[in-house]
Amino acid sequence: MTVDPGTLAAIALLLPAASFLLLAVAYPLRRSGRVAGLVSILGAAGALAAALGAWARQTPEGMTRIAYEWIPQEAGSLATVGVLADADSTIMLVLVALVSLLVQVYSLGYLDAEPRPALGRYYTYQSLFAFSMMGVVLAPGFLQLFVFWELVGLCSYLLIGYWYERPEAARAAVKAFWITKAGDMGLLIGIVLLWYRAGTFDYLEIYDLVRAGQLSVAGLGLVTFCLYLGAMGKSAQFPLHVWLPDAMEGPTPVSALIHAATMVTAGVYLLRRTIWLFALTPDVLHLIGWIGAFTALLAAVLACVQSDIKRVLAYSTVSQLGYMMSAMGAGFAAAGFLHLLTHGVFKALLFLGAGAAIHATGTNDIYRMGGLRRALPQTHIVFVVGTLSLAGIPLFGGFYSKEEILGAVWSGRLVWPFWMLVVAAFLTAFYMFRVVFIAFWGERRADSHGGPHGHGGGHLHDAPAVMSVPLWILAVLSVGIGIYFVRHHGEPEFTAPGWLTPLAVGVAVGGIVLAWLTYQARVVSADDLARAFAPIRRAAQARFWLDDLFEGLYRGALLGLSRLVGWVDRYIVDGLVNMFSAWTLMWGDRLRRIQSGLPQDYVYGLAVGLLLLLIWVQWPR
Amino acid sequence: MSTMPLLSIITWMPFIGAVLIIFGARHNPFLVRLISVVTTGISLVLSLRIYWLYDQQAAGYQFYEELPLVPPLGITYQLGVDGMSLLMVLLTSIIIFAGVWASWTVKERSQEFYALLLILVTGVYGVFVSLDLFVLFLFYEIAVLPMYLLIGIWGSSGEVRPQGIFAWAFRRTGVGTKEYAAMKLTLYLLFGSAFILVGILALYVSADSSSFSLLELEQVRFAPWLQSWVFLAFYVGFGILAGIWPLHTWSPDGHASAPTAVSMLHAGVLMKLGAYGVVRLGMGLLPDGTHQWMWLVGTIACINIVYGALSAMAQTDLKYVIAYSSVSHMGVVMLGAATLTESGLNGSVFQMFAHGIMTGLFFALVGLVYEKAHSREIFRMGGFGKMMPGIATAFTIGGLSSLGLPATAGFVAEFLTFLGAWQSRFSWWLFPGVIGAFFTSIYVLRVTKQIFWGPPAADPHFHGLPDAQGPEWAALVILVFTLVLFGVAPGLAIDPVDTATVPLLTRLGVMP
Amino acid sequence: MSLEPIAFGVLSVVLVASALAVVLTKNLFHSVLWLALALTGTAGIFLTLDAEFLAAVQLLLYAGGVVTIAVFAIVVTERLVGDRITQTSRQLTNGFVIAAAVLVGVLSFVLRAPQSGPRPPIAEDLTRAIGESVLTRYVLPFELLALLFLAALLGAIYFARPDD
Amino acid sequence: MTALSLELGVLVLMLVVFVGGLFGRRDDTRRVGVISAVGLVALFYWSLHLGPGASFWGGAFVQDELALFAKRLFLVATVLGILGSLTLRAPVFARRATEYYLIMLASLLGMLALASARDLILLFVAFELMSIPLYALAGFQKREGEAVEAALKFFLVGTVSSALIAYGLSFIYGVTRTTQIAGIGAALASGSPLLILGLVITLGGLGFKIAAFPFHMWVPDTYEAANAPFVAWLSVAPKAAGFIVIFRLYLEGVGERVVLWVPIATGLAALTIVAGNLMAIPQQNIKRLLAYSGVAHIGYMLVGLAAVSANGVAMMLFYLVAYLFGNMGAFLVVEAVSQAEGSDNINAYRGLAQRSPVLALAMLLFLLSLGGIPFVAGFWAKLYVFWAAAEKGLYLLVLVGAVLTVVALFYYLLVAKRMYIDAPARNTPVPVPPLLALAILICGLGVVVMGVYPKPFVLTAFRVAATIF
Amino acid sequence: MPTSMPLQAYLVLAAVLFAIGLFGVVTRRNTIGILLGIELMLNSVNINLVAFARFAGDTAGLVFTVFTISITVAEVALGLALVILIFRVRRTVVADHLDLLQG
Repeated sequence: MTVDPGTLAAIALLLPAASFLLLAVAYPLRRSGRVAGLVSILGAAGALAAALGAWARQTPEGMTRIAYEWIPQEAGSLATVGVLADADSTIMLVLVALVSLLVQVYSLGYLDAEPRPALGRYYTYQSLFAFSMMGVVLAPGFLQLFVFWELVGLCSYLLIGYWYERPEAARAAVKAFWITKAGDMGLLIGIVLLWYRAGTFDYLEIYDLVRAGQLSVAGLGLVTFCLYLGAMGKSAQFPLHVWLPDAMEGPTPVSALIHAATMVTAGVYLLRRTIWLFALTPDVLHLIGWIGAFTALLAAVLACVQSDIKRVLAYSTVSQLGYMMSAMGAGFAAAGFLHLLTHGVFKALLFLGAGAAIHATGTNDIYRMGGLRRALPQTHIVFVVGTLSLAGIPLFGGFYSKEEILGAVWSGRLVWPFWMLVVAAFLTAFYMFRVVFIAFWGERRADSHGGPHGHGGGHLHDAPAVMSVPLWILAVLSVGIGIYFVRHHGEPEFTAPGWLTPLAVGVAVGGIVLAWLTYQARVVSADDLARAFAPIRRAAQARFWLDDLFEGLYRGALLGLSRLVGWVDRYIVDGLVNMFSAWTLMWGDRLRRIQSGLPQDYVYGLAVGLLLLLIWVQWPR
Repeated sequence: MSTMPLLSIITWMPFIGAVLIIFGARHNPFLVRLISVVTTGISLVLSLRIYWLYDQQAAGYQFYEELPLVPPLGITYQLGVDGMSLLMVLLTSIIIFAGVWASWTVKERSQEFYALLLILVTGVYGVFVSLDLFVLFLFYEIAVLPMYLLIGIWGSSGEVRPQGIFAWAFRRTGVGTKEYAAMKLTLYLLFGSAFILVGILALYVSADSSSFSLLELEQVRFAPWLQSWVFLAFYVGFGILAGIWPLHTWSPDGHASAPTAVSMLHAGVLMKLGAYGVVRLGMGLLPDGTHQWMWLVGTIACINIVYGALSAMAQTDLKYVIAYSSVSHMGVVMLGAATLTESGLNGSVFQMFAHGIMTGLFFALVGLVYEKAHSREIFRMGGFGKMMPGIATAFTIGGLSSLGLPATAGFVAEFLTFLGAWQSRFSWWLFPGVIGAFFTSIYVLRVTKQIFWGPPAADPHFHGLPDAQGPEWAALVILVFTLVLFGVAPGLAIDPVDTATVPLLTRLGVMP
Repeated sequence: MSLEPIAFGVLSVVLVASALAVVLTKNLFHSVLWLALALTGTAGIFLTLDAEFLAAVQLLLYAGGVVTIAVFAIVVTERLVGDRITQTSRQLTNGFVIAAAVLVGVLSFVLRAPQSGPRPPIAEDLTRAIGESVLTRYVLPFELLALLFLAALLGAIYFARPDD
Repeated sequence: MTALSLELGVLVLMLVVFVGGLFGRRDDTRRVGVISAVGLVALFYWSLHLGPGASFWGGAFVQDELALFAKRLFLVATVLGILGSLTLRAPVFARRATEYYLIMLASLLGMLALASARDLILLFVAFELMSIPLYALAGFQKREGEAVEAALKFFLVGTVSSALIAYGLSFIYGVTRTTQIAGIGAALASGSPLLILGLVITLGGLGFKIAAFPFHMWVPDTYEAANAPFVAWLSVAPKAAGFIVIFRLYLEGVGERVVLWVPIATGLAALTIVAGNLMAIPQQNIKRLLAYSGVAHIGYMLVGLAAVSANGVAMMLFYLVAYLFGNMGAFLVVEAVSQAEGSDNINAYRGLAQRSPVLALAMLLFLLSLGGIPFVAGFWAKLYVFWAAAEKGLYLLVLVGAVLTVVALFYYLLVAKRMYIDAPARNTPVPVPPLLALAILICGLGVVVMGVYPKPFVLTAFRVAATIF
Repeated sequence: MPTSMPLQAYLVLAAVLFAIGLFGVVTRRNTIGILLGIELMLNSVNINLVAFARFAGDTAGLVFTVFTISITVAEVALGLALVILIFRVRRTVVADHLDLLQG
C-alpha cells in the first residue's frame, strides 16, 4: 500500500488536532495533568511518524496538493483549505513534529511540579500549537497560512502567559501578541491586495500567474512589503523584534519550541515559500536583506550584555533569524531555509539545555549558576554542542548553513550587510561562549543550589531521563547534520568566494578566543572591555531604547488617544445628544409658562390663533 | 416542504410563552424558567429545522406565509425567509436560548422579566421574517419598547461625572442612572423608527401598488430623488439601531445598564436588526440611493470601527468595553455592506451573525463575572483565571473572535469584509478596518489580561469566587460552540447567505 | 335720497361710542347701561335693515334680558362685598394691539369682497315668514333651543342656589 | 321617524331621569345614572340596527354614515363616562345626580344632533346645546375653588369661541345666501374672500372645541380641576363632535378647492403636536399631563385632516375611536388611583405594578396606545394618519409627528417608570369600584382588540369617510 | 351720499364692534365686565346676520339671529350664575385672581 506524502502530511496535521480537541472537550481528562500530557505526546509522536513517512516518500520535485472548499462564493470557492506537500514543507514538517515531540516529552520532566489542571492546559496548548504550526507549514495558500499563522501566534500568547500570575509573564504575553499582530495586519493587507491582483490565495495558482507574466509588477512592491511585515513581526526582525526576549517569560520548553525552533521561523518559511513572488520586487528584497543583517548585528550586540541565559538565547535567536532573512533578501532562499532547519535543531537543543540548567539551579542568571560543568555533566556536553553549532564551528550543525548564508549575501552583492553579518558571527561566538564560560566553567556560586522545582537541597544533578533523552537526541542530530553536510554538499545556487570558509571559521574562533580570554583566563578584563565599548554597552543595556519607544507609543500615543476619544465620546458626542434632550425639557418648561392661569390670557391665545389663521390662509404661495 | 407555518410558530412561540408566564406562572419562578426554556427551545429547534430545510438551490424567500390584515391598505401578514434572514433567525434563536439560561439567576420579579424578554424576542423574530414593511415596522417597535422596563427595572446604574461644555445638559438629564439609560435607549431607537416610518410610507405611496410587500416593492424602480432621501431616512433610522457614529451613544449606556440577557439580546441581535434593515430595505429596495450614499455609509463605518475601538480602550467598566466593542464591530458590518461586493456583503452578514454570538457570549460572561464578583471595574479585578477557568476560557475565546482570530467566526467575517473593502470604489476603507482589528486586539487582551490571565487582585473581596455553574454553563457552551463551529466551517453560514446577497447585488447592478 | 344712510351714520356713531364706553368705563354699573344703549342702537340698525321683528326681539330679549341679569349680578356681588365695584382695565396696549390686529385681519377680507348688489325688495310679511320657518324647517333647532334653555337654567340654578 | 330615534331616545331618557330624580332618597339619586347608562346602552344597541340614508327638513338633518358613526362613538363615550361618574366619591354627585346626568344627557343630545346637522342654524344650536352643559358639568363640584375657577375659564373662553363661530357662520351664510351647508362647496369655487374669512373664523372657534394649539389653553386647567370621569368624556366626545363639524363644513362636498385647507391644517397640526408634547413634559399632575398629551393627539388627528382626503378622514375617524378607548381608559384609571391615593400627582403611581398589577397593566396599555405602540390601538391610529398624510406628500409633517411621538413616549414612559420601576410607598392594592373596573375593562378591550385586529374598524372608517367626498 | 348704505358698511360696523368687544374681553378685570365684552361680540354677529339677510332677501338669516340672541341670553344667564358662584367661593370676581390652576 502506498500512501502519498500529501495524505501522510495531512495525517500528521490532524493527529495533534485530534489530541487538542480531545483535551479541549474532555474536561476531566485535561484536569488530570500527566495523562493529558501523554495524550498530547501520543499525538505528536504519531505526527512525527507520519511526517517522517511523508518526508521519506517525498521526491525533490514532487508535489501533492489536497484542497477542500472553505469559504464559498457564487463563482466557485473563494478560499480553500488543504495540504501542499513538497520537499520544503515535508522537511519542515519533520522538524516541527520532531521538536514538538521532544519538547513535549521534555516538559513532562520540566513541569512536573505544576498543578495538574495547569499541566493539562499546557499540553492542550502544546497540541494546538503542533497542529497550528503544521498548518502553517503545509498551507497551500496565503489564506490558510494566515489562519494558522494567527493560531501559532495565539499559542505563543497562551504559552508565554502560562504562568500568568506572574505580572511579567502576563505582560510579555500580550506584548508578544500585540507586536506580532501589528505585523500580521501588514500580512493581512498584503494577502488582500495580492488576492485582488491574482484572484486567488493559492501559491501554485499565483506561481503560475507569475511564470506566465500575468501578474502585474507595477505596485507589487507594496504587496510584498506588506507580506514581509507579517514575517517581520513573527520572525522578530528589527524593529518588531522587541517581543521575543520578553517572551522568555514562558516556560523554557515553550521558548525552545516556539520562540526558537518553529514559530519564529515562520516568517522565514513564508519567504521561502513565496520567494518567486518577492523576486519580482528586488527593492523589497534588498530591504529585507538589509534589515535582516542589521537585526543580526543588533541582536548579537544585545546578547552580549545579557545576564539571563534565556535572554542571551533569545537575542541569539533574533540574530540568527536576521541571518536567515538576509539570505532571503539576497534572493537565495534555499540557504536561509537550510539555516532555518539546522538552527531549529541546535537552538532547541540550546534552550532545552539551558532549561535543564535552570531546572536544576532555579535561576536564569548566568552569574548565579557557575561551575555547572561538574554538577551537570550531561547538560554541559549538550549545551556546548549546541553552542559550537551556533558559533559555526565545522563539523557542527550550524557551520555549513551559516557559511551558505554568508556566501549568499556576498553573492547577492549586499556588501554592507555581509560585513555586518560577519561581525555578528564573531559576536555570536563570543556571547555564546561567554555563557558557557560563566555558567558552566566558572566558579561554582555559593547561592546556586536548588531551584523552585524541588530538586535542590544542596546538591545539583542532571535532569531526569524524560528531559535528558530529548537533549541527547538533539545533540546527536546537531552533530549528525554537521557531519552530513561535510559529506553531502548540496548544489549551491551561487558560487562563494574561496576565502569565505576561512573567514567564517576565523571569526567564530576569534569570538571563542576572546570569550575565553575574558571570562575564563581572565587575561582581558571584562570591565576594560565594557569600558571600551561603554556607549554601545549602555545603549545595549537599555535595549537601544526600542522597548521604551514601543512602551511610549502604547501608553502615550495609543492609550492617550483612546482616553481622548473616550472623553470626546462621552462628553461631546453624547453631550450633544444630552443637549438636545435637555433643550427639549427646557422648552417644555418655557412653553408651559404661557399657560399663565389668567383667563384673559387664554382669550389672547384664541385671538392670536385666529390671527395666525387669518394671516396663514392668505399667505402668498 | 412542511405545511406547518414554521415561521409563525418560531415567531410567536416566545409570545405564547410570555402569555403563559403572565397568566399561568404566578409566584412560581421555576415554572417561569421552564416555560421560557421550552418556548425558546421550540423556536431554536424549529429555526434549525428551517435552516435544514431551506432549499439553497431554489434560493429566494421560502416558508412563505400570508394572511391579509388590512386589505384596503395592502397590509398583509406576510412571512418568508431568504438566506440572510434565515441566518438571523438562527442567531436570534441561539442568543435567546442562551440568554434564558444565562439569566437563570434573576430573582427579583422574574415573572415579569421573562415575560417582557420573550415579548421582545417575538418582535425580533418578526422583523427578520416579515416580508411586509408595515408588519416589519410593527415588530420593530415591539422589539424596542420592552427594553425600557427591562433596563429600568432589572438594570444597574453607574456613575458619570458631568463635565465638559455640556455638563449642564448632563445634570439635567440625570446621566448614569439605569432609568436614564433605559429612557435614552428607548427614545433614541424610537426616534430612529420615525425616520423608518416616513421612509416606508414614502415608498408605499410612491410605488402606487397599494402594497407594503417587500416582494412587490422590489419590482418597483423608484425615482432617483425619492431613493436618495428615503435611503438616507432608512440609513439614519436603522443606523441608529445599528449604532452608527455619531448616533451610537445610546448603546454604551444602554448595554452597560441592561441586565445580562437583555444586553445579550440587544447587542447580539437588535443591533443586527438595524444593519439588516439597511441591507434589506435600504439596499434591497433603493439601488440608486444605495449607490449614491455608499460613500457615506462606508466612511462612517470606518469611523465606527476605529472610534469604537479607541473608545473601548478608554473604558474602565467592563460592560462599557464590550458595548463600545459592539460599536466598533457594527462598523465592520456596515463597512461590509457598503463595499457592494459579494465578499463584502457576505462578510457583513456573517459579521452580523458572528458578532451576535460573540457579543452575546461577552455579555453573558460579564453578567456572570458581575454576579460572582459584584464588580465591573476592570482595574480592581484580577487573576480570575484561576478561580473561574471556565468563564475565563470562554471570555478569551470570545475576545479572540472579537479581534478576528482565525478559527473563530469573527475572522471570516472581518476577512471577507476586508476583501470587499479593497475591491470597492473606496479601497482605502481597508486600512481603518485593519487598524480597528489591531486596536481590538489591544483592548481585548488588555482586559483579558487584567481580569483573567494576570496577577490576582489585591482586594480580598475577589478571592475564592466560584466558576460558572449549572444552567450558566449551558449558555456558555452553546455560544462558544457556535462561535468556533462557524469559524471553522464558515460555509455553513455563507452558503445560504450567498443565495441572498448575489440576487441583491445583481439588483444593484454590481453583479451580472 | 332716503333717511337710511343718515340713520346708519348716526347709529354707527352711537353704537361705536357706546361700545367703547362699555369697555372703558370705570363704573361697572355704567358699563351695563352703556351696553343697553349699544344694544338699543343695534335694534336701530335692524330697523334700517327692515327687520322690525328682530329689533323688537333685540330690545326685549337682549337689551331687556341681558341687562337685567347683569344688573342683578352686579347687585348681588356688590351686596356681598358691601362696596361699590370699580373696575379697572389691564394691559390696555396689548388688548388694543390684538383687537386692532383682528379688526385689520377681518377688514382685509371684508374690503376685498366684491360690492354687493342692491337690496332686493321685501314682498312678504317677515315676521310671519320667520314664524313659519321656525315651526317648519327650523323646528328641530327650535326644540333644541328649548332644551338648551333647560340645560342652561338647570346649570345656572344649580350654581346660583346657595344651599349644599 | 327611525332616523330621529336616537335623539328622541335620549329625550325620553332625559324625561325618565327627571322623573326618576323626583322619587326615592333625596341624598342619593345615583340610580338615575344607572338608568341613563342602561338606556344609552340600549340606544347604542339600537343604533347598530340603524341604516344611513334618511334626510329631513330639506337636508338640514341627515342620517348618513358619518352621523351614525359619530353617534355610536358619542354613545359609547357617554356610557363610559357615566359608568365612571357613578363611582365618584364626592357627596354632591350622589345628591345632585339628577342634575348631573340630566345636563350630561342634554349635552349628548346636542352632540347627536350635531352629528346629523347639515344646516348652519341647526349646527350652531346643536353645538351650543352640546357646549353650554359642559360648563355646568366642569364646575359641578361647586364648593371647590379650583373646579369653579376652571369652569369659569372654560366658560369665558368657550363663549368667546362661540362668538367666533357665530361670527364666522354669519359670513358663511352671507356668501352662500342659504343656511344649507351644501352651499359652501359651490360658493367656495368662486373663491369669495368673505366665505374664506367666515370659514377661517369658524375654524378658530372650532379650534377651541377640539383644543388645537393655541386655542387649547382652557384644556389643562379644566382637566385638572374637574372630576376625572367627566374629563375622560370631555376629552373625547366634544372633540369628536368638533371634528365632525370640521368634516361637514370644510370637507364635505367641497371638491377640488379642498386643497385650500392643506396649509392651515398642516400648520395647526405641526404647532399642536410640538406644543402639546413639549408642554406635557414638565407636568407633575397626571391629569394635566394627559391634558397636554390630548392636545398633542389633536395635532395628530389634524395630520389626517391635512391630507384632506377620504383616506385622511377615515384615518382620523379610526384615530378618534382609538383615542376614545385609550384616553378615556387612562382617565378612568386616574380616577381609580385618585380615589385610593387622594392625589393626581404622578408620584401616586409609584409601584402601582406591584400593588395592583392588572390596573397598572391597563394603564400601561392605555399609555402605550396613546404613545403609538404596536398591538394596541394607538399604533395603527398614528400610522394611519401618517400614511394618509404621506399619500399627499406631507413627508415633513409626518416626520415632525413621528419624531414628536418620541417626546410623547418620554413622558408616558415616565409614568410607566413610576408604575413599574419605582418601589411602592405602601403595598396595599388600589381598590377599584366595580363599575369603574367595568369601564376600564371595556376601554382595555377596545384598545387591545383594535390593536390586534384593526381590520373591521378600518373598513368601517373607510366606508364612512367615502361618503364625505 | 348714496341712497342706501352698501352691505360692506354694515360688515365694517359689525367688525368694529366685534373688535371692541374683544378688546373689552381681554382688558376688563371684572368678570362681569368681560361678559359685557362678549355680549358686544355676539351683538355684532347679529348685525352681520341681519345685514346679510336683508341683502340676500332671505329670512333664514333673521331666524338665525333669533337663535343667536336666545342662545346668548342662555349663555349670559349661566355665565352670571357662575360669576356669582365664584364670588361666593373665592370672594372675588377679578379675573386676575383666578390663577390657582396654571402651568
